Amino acid sequence: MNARYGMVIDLDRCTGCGACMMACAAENNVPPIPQASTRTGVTPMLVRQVSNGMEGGARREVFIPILCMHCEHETPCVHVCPQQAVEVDQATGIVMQMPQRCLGCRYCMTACPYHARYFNWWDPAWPAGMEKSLNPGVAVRMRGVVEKCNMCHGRLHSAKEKAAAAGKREIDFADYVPACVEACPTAAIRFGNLADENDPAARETHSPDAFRLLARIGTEPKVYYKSKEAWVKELAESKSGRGPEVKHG
Amino acid sequence: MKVTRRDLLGWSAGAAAGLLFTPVPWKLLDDTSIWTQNWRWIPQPTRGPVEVKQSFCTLCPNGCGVRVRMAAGWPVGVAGVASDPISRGALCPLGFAAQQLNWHPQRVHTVRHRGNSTSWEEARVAFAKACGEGKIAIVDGQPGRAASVAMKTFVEKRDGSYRVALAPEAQALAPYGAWSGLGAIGLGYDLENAQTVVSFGAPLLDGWGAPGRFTRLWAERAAGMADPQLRLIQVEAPLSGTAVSRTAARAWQWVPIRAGSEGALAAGLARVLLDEHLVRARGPMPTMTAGEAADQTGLSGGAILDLARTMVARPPVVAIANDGNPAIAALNVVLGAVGTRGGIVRRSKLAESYASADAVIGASYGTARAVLIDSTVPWDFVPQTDAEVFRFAAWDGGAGQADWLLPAPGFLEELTDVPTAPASAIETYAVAPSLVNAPAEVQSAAQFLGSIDPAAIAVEKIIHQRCDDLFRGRAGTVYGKEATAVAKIASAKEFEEQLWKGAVWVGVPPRSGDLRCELKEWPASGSSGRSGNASNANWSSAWLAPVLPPLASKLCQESNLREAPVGRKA
Amino acid sequence: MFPGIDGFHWTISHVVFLSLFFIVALIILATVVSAVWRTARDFRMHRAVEFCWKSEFAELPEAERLCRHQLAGRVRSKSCGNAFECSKCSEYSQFAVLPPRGIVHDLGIGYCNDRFYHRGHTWVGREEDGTLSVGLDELAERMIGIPDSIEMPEKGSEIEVNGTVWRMKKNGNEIQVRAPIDGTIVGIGGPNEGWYLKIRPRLDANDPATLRHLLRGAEVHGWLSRELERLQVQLRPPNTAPSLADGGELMHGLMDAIPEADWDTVLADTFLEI
Amino acid sequence: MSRNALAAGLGFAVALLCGWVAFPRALYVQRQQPLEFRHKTHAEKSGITQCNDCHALRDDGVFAGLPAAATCAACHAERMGTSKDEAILVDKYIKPGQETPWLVYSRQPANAWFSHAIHVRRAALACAECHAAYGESDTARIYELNRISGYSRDIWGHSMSRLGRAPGDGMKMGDCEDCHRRHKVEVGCLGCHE
Amino acid sequence: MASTAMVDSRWIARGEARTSLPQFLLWLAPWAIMLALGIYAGGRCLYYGLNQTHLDNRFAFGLWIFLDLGVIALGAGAFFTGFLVYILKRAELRPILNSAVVLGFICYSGAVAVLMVDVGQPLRAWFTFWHPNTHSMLTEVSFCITCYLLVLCLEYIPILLRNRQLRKLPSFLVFEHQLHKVVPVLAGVGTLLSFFHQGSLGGLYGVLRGRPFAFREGFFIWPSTFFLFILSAIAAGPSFLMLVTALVEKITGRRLVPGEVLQRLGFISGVLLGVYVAAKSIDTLIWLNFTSPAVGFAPWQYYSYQPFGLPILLVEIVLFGLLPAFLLTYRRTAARRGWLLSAAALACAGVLLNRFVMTVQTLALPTLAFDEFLSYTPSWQEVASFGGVVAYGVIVYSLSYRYLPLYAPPKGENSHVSGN
Repeated sequence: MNARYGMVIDLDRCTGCGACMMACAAENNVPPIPQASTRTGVTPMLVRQVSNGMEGGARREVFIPILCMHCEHETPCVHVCPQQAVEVDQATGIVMQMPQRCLGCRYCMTACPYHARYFNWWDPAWPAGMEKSLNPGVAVRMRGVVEKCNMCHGRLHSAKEKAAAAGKREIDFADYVPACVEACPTAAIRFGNLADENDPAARETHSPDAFRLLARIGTEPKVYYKSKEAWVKELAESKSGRGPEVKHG
Repeated sequence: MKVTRRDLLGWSAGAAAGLLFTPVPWKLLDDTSIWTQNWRWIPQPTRGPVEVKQSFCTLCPNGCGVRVRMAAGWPVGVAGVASDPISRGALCPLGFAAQQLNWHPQRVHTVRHRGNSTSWEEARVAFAKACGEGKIAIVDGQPGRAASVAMKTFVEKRDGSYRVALAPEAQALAPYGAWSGLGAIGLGYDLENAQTVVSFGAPLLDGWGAPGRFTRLWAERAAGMADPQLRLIQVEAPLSGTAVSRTAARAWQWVPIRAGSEGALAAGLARVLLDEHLVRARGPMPTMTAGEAADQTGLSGGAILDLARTMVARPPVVAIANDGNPAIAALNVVLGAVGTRGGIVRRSKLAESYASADAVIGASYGTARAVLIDSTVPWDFVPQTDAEVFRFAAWDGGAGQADWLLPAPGFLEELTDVPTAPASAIETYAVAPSLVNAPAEVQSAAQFLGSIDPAAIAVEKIIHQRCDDLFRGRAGTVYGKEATAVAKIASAKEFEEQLWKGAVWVGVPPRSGDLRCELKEWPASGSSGRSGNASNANWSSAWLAPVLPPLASKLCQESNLREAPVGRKA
Repeated sequence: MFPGIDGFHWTISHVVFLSLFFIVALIILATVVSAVWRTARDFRMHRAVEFCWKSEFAELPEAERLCRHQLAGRVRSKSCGNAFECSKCSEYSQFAVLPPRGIVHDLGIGYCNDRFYHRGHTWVGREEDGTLSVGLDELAERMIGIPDSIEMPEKGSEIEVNGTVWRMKKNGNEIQVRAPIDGTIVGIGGPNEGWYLKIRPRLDANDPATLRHLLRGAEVHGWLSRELERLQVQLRPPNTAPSLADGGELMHGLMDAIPEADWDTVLADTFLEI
Repeated sequence: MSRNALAAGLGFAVALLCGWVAFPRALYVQRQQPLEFRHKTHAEKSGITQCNDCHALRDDGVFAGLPAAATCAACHAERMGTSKDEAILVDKYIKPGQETPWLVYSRQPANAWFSHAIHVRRAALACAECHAAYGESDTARIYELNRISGYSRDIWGHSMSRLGRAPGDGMKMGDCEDCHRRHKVEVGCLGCHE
Repeated sequence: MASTAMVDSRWIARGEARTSLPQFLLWLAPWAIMLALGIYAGGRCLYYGLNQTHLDNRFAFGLWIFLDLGVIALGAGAFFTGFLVYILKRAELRPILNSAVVLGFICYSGAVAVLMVDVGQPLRAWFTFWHPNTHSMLTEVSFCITCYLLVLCLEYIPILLRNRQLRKLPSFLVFEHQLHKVVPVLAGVGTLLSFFHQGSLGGLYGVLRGRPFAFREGFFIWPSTFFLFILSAIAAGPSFLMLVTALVEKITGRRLVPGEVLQRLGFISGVLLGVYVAAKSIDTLIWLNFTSPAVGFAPWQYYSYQPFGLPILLVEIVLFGLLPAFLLTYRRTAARRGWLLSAAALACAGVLLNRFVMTVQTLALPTLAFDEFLSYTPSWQEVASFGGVVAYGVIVYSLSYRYLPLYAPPKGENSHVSGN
């Protein structure tokens, strides 16, 4: 039985603290590049702040964590990659980016409607000695390749290994929790196997409040969002930038 | 025979063809690509056994439990501890990158005297000399630790004074301390039992108290609910332009007022509450009329009335200030939120009393010969004194404000204990063992004092002593893997062991009525230290370490989510 | 790319795409290989020189491509279409005439009636021992005078008609002399011997095909007179009208005498280079 | 023509010579192990017969790799024999508490993830299937470092053509794939990459 | 110096009047500097990485990709002329064939060079061939462009070997001759390859369902842009050829090809342009009314961001499309050199604008509701490399013109056709 790992992110619970971004960057050994900017950085998990454009007491703001949506169908990046550096893993449904195979043509980045892919514009570097604090479970990406959220597959590896060592075939799901999910202080991100109907995450995807970004493009993302606020749901179906104005940092 | 041009041509043609039948082109192609995948100059994670250890993050007074992934003896990942009753498994974003801090470029590595590096011996001699010559003061940032005791005893033995730089949450509690004559320590907000919370600019969802405490409460009882069991009302001026703070954005209701008019609104509300008999007449009547309040805050009189009604609609209600603004404290008195369930409560029996460090400032303590500032004191605390300043710090917050800069232990490099978090309603105690060997050149303030006064008691001893006392007290519960009543624990040794393994002792819930504030007339709206704006006080500025982990700077740099706090660039 | 390599799938698209690619690659390869192979074959079958000559002949100026019969005045105007291979020429036989003997001096430069002249200004003479001697004709000799250097082929090496047989340098100009006939070199001479090469022809010296393509008698006269005209035109000092056809005696060491002339062109036209 | 052929043939031969003989020598630099280790001797003398007696799996399933000096110290705290290699081990590494800087023949790039637990415990593969019969060898081979890629020659395998290699000779991705194909194991890229 | 000049003159075909060596060098100098600068800039990008550019995560493609698309479209003249001459036996176009081949060679080699700088890991570029993903348009492009560049080299060699000195080596001359005989085959292959990669370049954008501005429904596996790109390329190619020829004639002050050839080219170009514009208009209408709304994007909003307003679309279709198409085909205007050339210029501008819009506007437009509309200005390194490619083209072309028989097809052509 193949799994289809996915997430349901409850936007009503998100306070935009950024813990998920930090945990993600730390887990995946993302380098802190001094020259990087909002447009050249590497943020596999990126929380964006959007408002309903109102003034005064009527104003509402929502924080939307954007990560790879792990599209199920017509996965845009997979189809465009010239050398199979991206593939949808059969066993997990994870859309996998292989930095070692990537030649850095960035075609996948132009293909991704969610801008969830990032290019390593610089050589990875840390302040002297800080490489000792790197996570041994994840290899550092070299300059000139594209990367994105791989659903903390490093943790999946250790879970597999642990299971194998214990003589089990299936991993203990408790051993495999992506860093952002683990980090969220309000437990706004629910991670689970969407193929398993009993999985709480899978059940939440059917809730009336659940929605996906740009669903009409037909890429069937495996990352769902959830909100009770109508205006937030409207954000999902882009009106080509005619959505609520954006907070510029 | 002569080699002709034609021969060379033929030769090279043959050679070219021949090369294709050797490994040369293919192997080179393969190796160069492997080379590009493993460039030598790319840092690689250290190989070695991976283990997970528990301790507490002491970078701010809240002391959240942390689960630290260690590879080859170095911390490589930090996560919350779900079983920890203080943090409830949550950490502030900075915590998740804290493992980087000990390698921070601004880490203090050498003893520095007015900028020039010198030795510990020099510092010791200088401080001993100062002790001999006159009065000394010690400023502590996280009172109630074993180290605090050591410092306190040291300084009192020499008839000096022990002062504390208050965390913002504690500052807000100062007025109650003054009015009740108990001192700010030992007071807290009983948020767990509140139904309506009116925050006057306190960043409740963005770095107020232990990150896990209110956010979890809010997520469970308020987030996304049309009619939440916990109503969060955020009174706050809009940020620059039309943007609002995180707390205001996510609050059940946001009341935008003019910046700095919190006190006026509080008075106005109190006035309305009393005039309209929305509360049993209690406490002083503000001189300010609702009309005046409306003018100052920019709200309509009706809006203030509605707000007042909403506040009392769902008791218990408590108002939370972001500073020591007495008007808001007085509002709580009027609301009857002082000393009652779901309001401001007195938690402490054990707590030591102390004076606020602000007293160090100015003539009142101008006579000090030397001031020693512990590494737990926020970097932006600058004593206005001509005394000789000895500053302990793991990271250089910039500027040689201190005569002496003394390298202190960094993240998880020092054994310490974790007393109750400020603003907590219940007393807690935990032990934070050090997981990383501190570099040879660092010393904590307590160690430093110990090296001057042989009679001083070591931190380990004090912790041991405290565990003993707590065990004898027989009260409270220990939250380890599972919760165990202290009464059920066999021996002090076992109790202590549990704490060393990362368990947290949690005291008994406060009794209402322990705290009384008698207030004759409405207090003059005290000048608020910080402008009551949540954006100014959030995790990145309330956080004590003067530097951000590089990843935090990255977050500020590579997303629009947060502005980098001034002077915290990594 | 190939079965067994990561990323190869036995899917229609994959197979179709790759087979298309390989077909194209093969075609390209095949074209190159065939070109190379045919080149090699041309050399193997001694057709290279002949072929070069043909392609260059086609690019020679019209004036250099006249039929021998026009030179001899037997026809009004006819330019050669066979690259001077008279044995291949259908109309050759009808004009076949034997030349008179003796040395003629009617153009101010001499030529021998019993010698056969190549348009590259070499002559071929019969020797008693059945070999043929090859030399530069008088016009060429007078033009060059004493060459600065001569690079002769080795004894015994094969030469092919119209191929370059020896090289001479004069005042920085390289002169490639075309071989008048096919054969093997049996003797090396030089300017002083009066002959440059002794050749054993590939066919018998008396075989008509050996010498048929060369000029004799009247043809030589016509040809030389045209050559002299050309020289006069080419060597005249700038902006003067062309002088008359019999522009006096052709001096020795012309190249030294008129260094400023465009010798590159002159030599090329003289020795049939393009 | 024949002369041309001669020239071409000469060039061809020279290229072959350089490519097959000179090139490998130029590409790989030879390194000595810090000391001579004898698997065979250990097996015979100390009765350590199982690989995982020294190369063990940790409880969390992670492979411990080469034994730490501490493990050696269990027997070699003091010199037991007269061999100079043991002397080096004891005096240079164990006594000062230094780890022995072994050169690992099968060290893979950081981006390649391999779980011994999965292959040994679950798939029950014999060590020799990947590591050849090195366990029976009685010498520490010369370690050949690829100047360009920076990895051991064992990864490519000892035959430059990669043809007719002994089983366990060569540890390139292709070799893993072949084995997976043989055992009908489907793993995506991230099955083995980090 | 004199002797150098003498040696130099030896390399120029006899009887061809060429400017003096010093003058020629003077002409080359500025281009050489430009090229050197470009190489330096490209070198920086390779050494320090692409942080040298102003590309970013949203603008993953920029000036360089636009350059590639542009030159490859303009270079289409090469394969198309070859196709006309060898396959359709339009002998009258033979005079510009050599020039077309050299232009094609320049465009494609330049494009490939820039691509190698543009990718983050050039040393792994061969992975595309070793582990190809045949679903990707980019794979098709890489394969075809590589093969076609090879073909162009092979077509270039015969021209090269006709140089006066090189041809003195019998082996070269014979090889040139033999190669020349198989060129028609190469022309055929080239046509096939070009057809596909010109199309795939269009497909590159047409398949981006994540970018509703570029996404197009299509026929079989090919989106409509696939065919539009082919059409626009073969329409603009001849115009570009014409422009270059005219330019060279202007610079050298010599009439190189008979006027009819240019007119013929212009006519072909015009007709194809007309067809293209018609097809493009239909495609745009379908996209605006069906494709785009289907994925929830109100089409007019693509044009609500300046400077990419509706005018751009109109300019592309009318000013750079219909107008030149008319001017090129209408006898009266086509007869006038001035009209002819300016029309050709418009046609080229049209195809360039189209490539620009497909590259830049596609990336600038937001997809998510809370995206910004982004713009980007290339860094000096990008511009310099761009200039480097242009300079490279000018230099190669000048050298070829000076030393190779670009416009004078060998008098002995017949001997080639008949063979020996």
